[in-house]
Amino acid sequence: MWRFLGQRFLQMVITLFLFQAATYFLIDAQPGDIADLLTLDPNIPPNERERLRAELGLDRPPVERFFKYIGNFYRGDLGVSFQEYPKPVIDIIEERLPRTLVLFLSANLVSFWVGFVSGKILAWRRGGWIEYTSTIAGVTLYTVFLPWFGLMMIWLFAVTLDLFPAGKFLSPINWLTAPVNANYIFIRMTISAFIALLIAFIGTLLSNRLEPRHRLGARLVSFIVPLAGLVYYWQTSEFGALAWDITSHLILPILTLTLYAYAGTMLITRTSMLETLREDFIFTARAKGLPEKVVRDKHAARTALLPVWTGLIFSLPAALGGGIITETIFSWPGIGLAYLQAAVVEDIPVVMGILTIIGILTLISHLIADIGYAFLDPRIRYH
Amino acid sequence: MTATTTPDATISIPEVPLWRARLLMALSSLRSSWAMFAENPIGLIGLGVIVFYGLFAAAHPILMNTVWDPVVYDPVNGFDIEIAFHPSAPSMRHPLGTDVLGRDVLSQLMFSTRYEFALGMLAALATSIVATTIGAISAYYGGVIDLLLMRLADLVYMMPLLPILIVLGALMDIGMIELAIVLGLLFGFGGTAIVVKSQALSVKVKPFIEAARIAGGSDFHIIFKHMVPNLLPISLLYMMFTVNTAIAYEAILSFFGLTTIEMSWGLMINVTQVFGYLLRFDTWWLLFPASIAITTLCAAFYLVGRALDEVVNPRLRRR
Amino acid sequence: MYSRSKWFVLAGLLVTVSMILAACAPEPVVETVIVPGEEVVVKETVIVPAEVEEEEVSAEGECCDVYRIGIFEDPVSLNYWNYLGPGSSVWTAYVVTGVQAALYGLSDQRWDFVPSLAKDFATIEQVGDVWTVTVEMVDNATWSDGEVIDAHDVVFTHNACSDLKLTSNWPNQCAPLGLTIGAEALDDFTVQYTFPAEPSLGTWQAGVAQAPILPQHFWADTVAASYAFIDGVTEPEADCSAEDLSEADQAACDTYAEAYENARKNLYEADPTGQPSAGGYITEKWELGAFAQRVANDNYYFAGSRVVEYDDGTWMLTLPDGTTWQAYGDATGNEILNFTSGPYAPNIIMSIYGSQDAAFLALADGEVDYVINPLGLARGLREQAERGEGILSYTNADYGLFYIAFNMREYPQSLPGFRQAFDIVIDKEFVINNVLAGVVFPMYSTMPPGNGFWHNPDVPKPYVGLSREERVNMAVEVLKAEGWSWSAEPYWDEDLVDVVPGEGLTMPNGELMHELTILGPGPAYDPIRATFNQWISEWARELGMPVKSELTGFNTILGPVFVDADFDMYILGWSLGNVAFPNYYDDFWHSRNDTAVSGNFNTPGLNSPEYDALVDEFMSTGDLARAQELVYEMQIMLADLRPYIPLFYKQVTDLARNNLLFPYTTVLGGLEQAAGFQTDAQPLFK
Amino acid sequence: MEKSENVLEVENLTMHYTTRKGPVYAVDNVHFSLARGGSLGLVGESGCGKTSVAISLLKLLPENAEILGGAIRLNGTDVVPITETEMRKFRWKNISMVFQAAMNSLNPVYTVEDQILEAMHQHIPHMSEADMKSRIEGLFELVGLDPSFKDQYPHQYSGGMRQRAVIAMALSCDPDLIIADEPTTALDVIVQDALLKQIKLVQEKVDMAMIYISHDIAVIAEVSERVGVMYAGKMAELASTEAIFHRPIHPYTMGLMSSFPSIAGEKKELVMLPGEPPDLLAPPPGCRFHPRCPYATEICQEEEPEFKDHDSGHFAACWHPGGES
Repeated sequence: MWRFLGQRFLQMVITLFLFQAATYFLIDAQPGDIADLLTLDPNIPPNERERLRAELGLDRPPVERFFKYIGNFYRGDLGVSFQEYPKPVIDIIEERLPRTLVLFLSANLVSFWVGFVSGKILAWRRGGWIEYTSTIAGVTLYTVFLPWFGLMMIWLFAVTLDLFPAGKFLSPINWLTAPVNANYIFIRMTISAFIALLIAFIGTLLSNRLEPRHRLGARLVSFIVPLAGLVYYWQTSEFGALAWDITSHLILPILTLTLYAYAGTMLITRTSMLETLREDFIFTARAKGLPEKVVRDKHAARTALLPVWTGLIFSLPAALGGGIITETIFSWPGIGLAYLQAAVVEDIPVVMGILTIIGILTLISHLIADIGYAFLDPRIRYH
Repeated sequence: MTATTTPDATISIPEVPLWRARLLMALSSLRSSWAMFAENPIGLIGLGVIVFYGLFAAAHPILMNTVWDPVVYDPVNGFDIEIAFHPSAPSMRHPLGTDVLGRDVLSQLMFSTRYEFALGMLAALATSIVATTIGAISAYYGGVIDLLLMRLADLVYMMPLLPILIVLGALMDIGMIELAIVLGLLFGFGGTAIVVKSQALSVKVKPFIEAARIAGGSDFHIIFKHMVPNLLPISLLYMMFTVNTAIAYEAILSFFGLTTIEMSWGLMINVTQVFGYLLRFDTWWLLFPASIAITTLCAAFYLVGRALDEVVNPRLRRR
Repeated sequence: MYSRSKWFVLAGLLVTVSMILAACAPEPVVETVIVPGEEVVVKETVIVPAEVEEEEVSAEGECCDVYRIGIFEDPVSLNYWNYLGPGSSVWTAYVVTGVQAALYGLSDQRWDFVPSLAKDFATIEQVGDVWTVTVEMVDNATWSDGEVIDAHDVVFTHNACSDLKLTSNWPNQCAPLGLTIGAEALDDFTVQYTFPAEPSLGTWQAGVAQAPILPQHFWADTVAASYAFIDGVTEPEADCSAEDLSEADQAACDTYAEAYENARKNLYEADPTGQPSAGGYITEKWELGAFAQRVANDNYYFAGSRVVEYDDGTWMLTLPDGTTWQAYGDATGNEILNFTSGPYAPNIIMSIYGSQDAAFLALADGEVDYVINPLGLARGLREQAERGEGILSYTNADYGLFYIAFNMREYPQSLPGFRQAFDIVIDKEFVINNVLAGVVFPMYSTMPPGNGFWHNPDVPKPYVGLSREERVNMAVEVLKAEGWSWSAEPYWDEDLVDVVPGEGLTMPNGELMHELTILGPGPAYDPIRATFNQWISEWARELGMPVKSELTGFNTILGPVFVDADFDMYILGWSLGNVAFPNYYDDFWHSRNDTAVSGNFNTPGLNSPEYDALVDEFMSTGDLARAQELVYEMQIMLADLRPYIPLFYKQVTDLARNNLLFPYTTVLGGLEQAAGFQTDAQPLFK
Repeated sequence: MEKSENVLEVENLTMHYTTRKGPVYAVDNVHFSLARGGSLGLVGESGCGKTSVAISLLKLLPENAEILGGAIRLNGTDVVPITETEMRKFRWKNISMVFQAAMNSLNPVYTVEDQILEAMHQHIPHMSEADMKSRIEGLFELVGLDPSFKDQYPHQYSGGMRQRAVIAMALSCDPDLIIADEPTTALDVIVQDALLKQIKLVQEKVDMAMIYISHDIAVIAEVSERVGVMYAGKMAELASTEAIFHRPIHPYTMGLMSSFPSIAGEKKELVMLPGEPPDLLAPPPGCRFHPRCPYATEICQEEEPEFKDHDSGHFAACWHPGGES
């Protein structure tokens, strides 16, 4: 296991290097640079432009800059933003990343769960118009033009029904006297939710060891207890109102992303389930006189989960990229919005930094996919 | 019978030329594939939608040359001077209304359709060519070439597509051709190449490849004459998925104002946004037709792709 | 599944119902009032509120008496050094404005040069071969933390700026036009500047006099740390800008550059938390991506002071203690402005929205009182907001210039007839009124008409009102006179009611005319300029000129135009900045600023000694009246030389809720250009 | 429940598949019974309906299949009309099955023990976990597997081991009847032989009834007391193994016998059956075998022969039994 992890780590470092090289030179090959843009002010003399270019290191040859960049990268320095000079890129990422992660992890978890459950039910009851309409609806959601879909959600839920705020991630009025900043709350929220999830997960795992007749109760308890704990924790916390403020802003973007991502999971699950249902062991399970639900959930869905799991993990970084759209539509100041703004003004260090982060997240999620796969599929063991 | 007539005799046997035999075979396999495809109503719905958009696109030049006055209905430069205020709501004169700059929305929608098709097809073609070549070469040679190409494919597969396109769009002029090529390369080198290669591996061990090799066929000959044709079905399947992704990405890039395409569905929405009509649902004809067109056409290609998947991929075939 | 289909049915129903509701909603009465302003075409749209409901006005803000402003982007930094340095952005400006003090400023609305912390206009004396300017300051102004603002702060800021060679916008504050200007505190409240040349409008009034003053007691340590970087570093003898330097010289130059870079970086990076303010508000909090909070400054020097302006030009300031200062007239005629300085609201929240759409949606919802909108308000948003209840719109002329420029270094763009022919065939009024439905306004002079003091109303507009036939005929005449010829001349066909394009156009040098390109932003970036571009190339083609439009991204235009000076024609726009001192006449058209030569902003490559002479005089004169004459003359000269053909200017429309009372709403460039939009605006709370 | 003498009685069982081209009668009027502890082999060409009989007995029909008529009496209870939920109680408890592709009939993501336990939890809930585990160990030994292998995953087993595990699983709830559908097809000959011996041994030890389905008549001969020969969805002949081998009545059985080399090694002429099995969408009228039957006469084309007893328990459906005309 350790040897495997070591090898994988080395592989990841090499891949990351290649990825950085590819993106760096791809971007470097493009005409124009920030200095032209920044100095588009008649009050700034032309020698200032040259000076700025030198200050930002743009006058060096690309290869030299690249290796300097890589060197700095491994020292934890991603350079400074051109646009927000001299703010370090790493600071920008640090500020933005929690917000994006909260949004996307929750949306992906929810959509994964809902998509998986509905996909397996659809596959179980296949045939007829329900299957066709739901497939077409699923595909339409899957290929929907996301900006439009986001606007429709805003229009329906924020404007017409006025249930949720239309954008932003907090209402300033609630934060005037707040002694802490939003990221502090974000991180606390993430950690507390993570702990609650972990407890629920462990509880579920433990409940599997119980006698079957106690299982359902144990599972319910293992979900309700952490949830109640979470609510109690924030209820009594002095920051409860702030956390609620953020949560209320989270709902709409999460709903949008969930619906969007859900269709993908649903479709994969359905296909995977249909394949699994043809397997002989499903027939065996039925012949054993197991209830349909057990056959579906324990035998079919559990095995069908494998490709879905891979699909989920691989879609995470893509979702991070797709977040650019959602974040723009919902004024959500995360990585995606920062990326779009940086790209438009050619703030190359920020663009590179965020691409690198996406690359790292991709690699990590591939690793998690592999490890998770090993847990899910006993046929695979890493030595 | 003299020796000179012998070759004539062999030739005079009425034999079907090779290309015709191939064509016939292709047709018959097409027919059976079609039968299989037609079993699936989902695929047929998708195909129906695509055909509808095809007719929609084809109708534009006809309308422009017959019913529509080009001055009023030109999708890019048209302007309807008769109407006092633009955007105007749908009417008999403009079935989908006019946009902020006084241009007919229906005309723009129809005009753009052909570009969406062209873009999708071009990107798909590029993907297909790249992926098939890479997959075939990688599978055929194996070893270091395979290793290098597949590592490269992994790397490209890892590239976050939308962010890369956004930064390219911001830094350089991205028109339709550039977009198609970029997408084609990224898809072709990435995921599709990996899939095609695994298919190519199973083709490689087929006896006719060995036969061709023993017969002394060059590598080039074997790859392009024997392997590639057998990879076309799977390639075709992934072309469908490329088409819908290409259209979706074009729309998103245009929506952000990062392309230089003169008229497209995404751009229609972009203009709506630039003029501040995005969140105005009273002028729905500025937002809905283009959005729905993008969504439905993408969905249609995806549906066809899925249906084809069932034809090409025997595991999914119904019993 | 069943529940999902139910959901769709529900959603569909909701969609239908709300569409019907939206269609049937009554539209409020809109009344447009034209306020005759000084040269400024100002339309003020007042919405007669249909019985403003109580809760409508109070909205959410009542709890904390908060003045809520919507902005679109985060400030770059709250550090004022950085703001005038590389971190400048309009958004930063809104959040840090007022943090600095200044000796002089510009009057409200009219942009006259008036004292701020100076007691009066300064005395300028020539002493030997230098000139000194001595300024007496008020002695009772304080920073928000109670420390007195004195001459040492002024000198401290000035010296830091010049000693550390601060970059970007700083040089104009301490070394305008590259002059070395000394500053010295004669006593606690008297500053003396030393100029190597006679102070002009550009160096004194628009330069050092308005330079920011930052608190020495807060920044002293940071600045001292910056000084430490350059301590003992001497300027290398070699000319560092030379191409091939010896290794030793290169090293010296690098060390020198690095020392200053570090010094500046130290200053720009410094944490501004707790920095005292001299303005009405102190920036208290900045929640990244969400909002910035400013709180009222109890020690604001001008709090409660009264500003009065008369239509004879008089500007009058009365401080709370009764002291009055008056200039530019005898206080006769009507009062055109009369307000008392705030701050009124205890808090300002600048709420950051990711997009215009989101911000204006929030305004319509009553989430914010006012949206700062330097990008110009999109039409759809304006229409929508005007229909909303409780929202007022204020329309002002923009201080900007949109134009087509010719590369005068190339043939045939160098030919005056060629450019004149373009001027003739470009029917601005047609494009603007008919195609663009009047979203912008035709422009004839290089000075926007909104800037009343500098705009020359007598710039000739010979082609206004010509028909398309007349334009084509006139252009053909002009070209013929210059020696152009056609194989088939363009002419107006009465039957077709259209122009029959010319063919085979030969240039005066006997060659067939080659293809020319008009670079310009694509419809995605700016549909207005794209539309103009396409019409212009169409009209040029009617004359038989092979001209095509190249609609492209903004970044793609930058290179050929501003770096390589390699283009045929292009269409862009300028935001002109300094209202009081239009030094862009120097930047854009003086021959020494030729992009191809010095990398500066004379993109067309205009090289006219007569024009240069006028600009030089304008830049060096200290006499305002003479400066105005010169600018008038330059406008006429440029209209004739045509390096640019001005196309249009925009109007800025600002939207605010009707519970917000601005000191004045007529201001060039829009409300956010009004100095007092934060401090002097009164949110009326319930 | 009072135990009847026969563990299974099948009467006039008819089952069809609905396809787009029309109904396919995969099991048509099939009739047989099986005594407690007895064993029956079902043999026939592929597609003749053997497996359809098996899945009908378990009522594990695909969506497009339906039992049209007849009765299946398990221990005297007719399971045809009962609901799915009730039927579940019969499965594995009364009737269990070893499948054609036993290689794949174990779920790859659970241990073998888990999969056996699961069935036991379902059907013998009163048994304690520890008892269940020791029972599993006993079963493993019974089928010739090392009990220490029980908490391993299926992919860690060899093909033969997997098949044994499946048999152990089928035995886990002590059923009255086991259906073994081609249990040895995918295995190599030596393993096949060992497994067959084991199955026989197990059957004798635990005293249960067994239906053995195979296209390989040699295999059937080895393990079953009685043999049913199926042709085109119908039972052609049903008799003791000895009778089928030595005195076949139905011409199809006769042909089938001669198409396999005799185990005893007697020299017999190998006769291939001419023609193809009939298309079940449009079966030939009369006797379904007549197009391939060397003895076919007019009546064979017109009227269906009755499935009747020709010689004390030797059933056959033929107009010309034993080739007589």
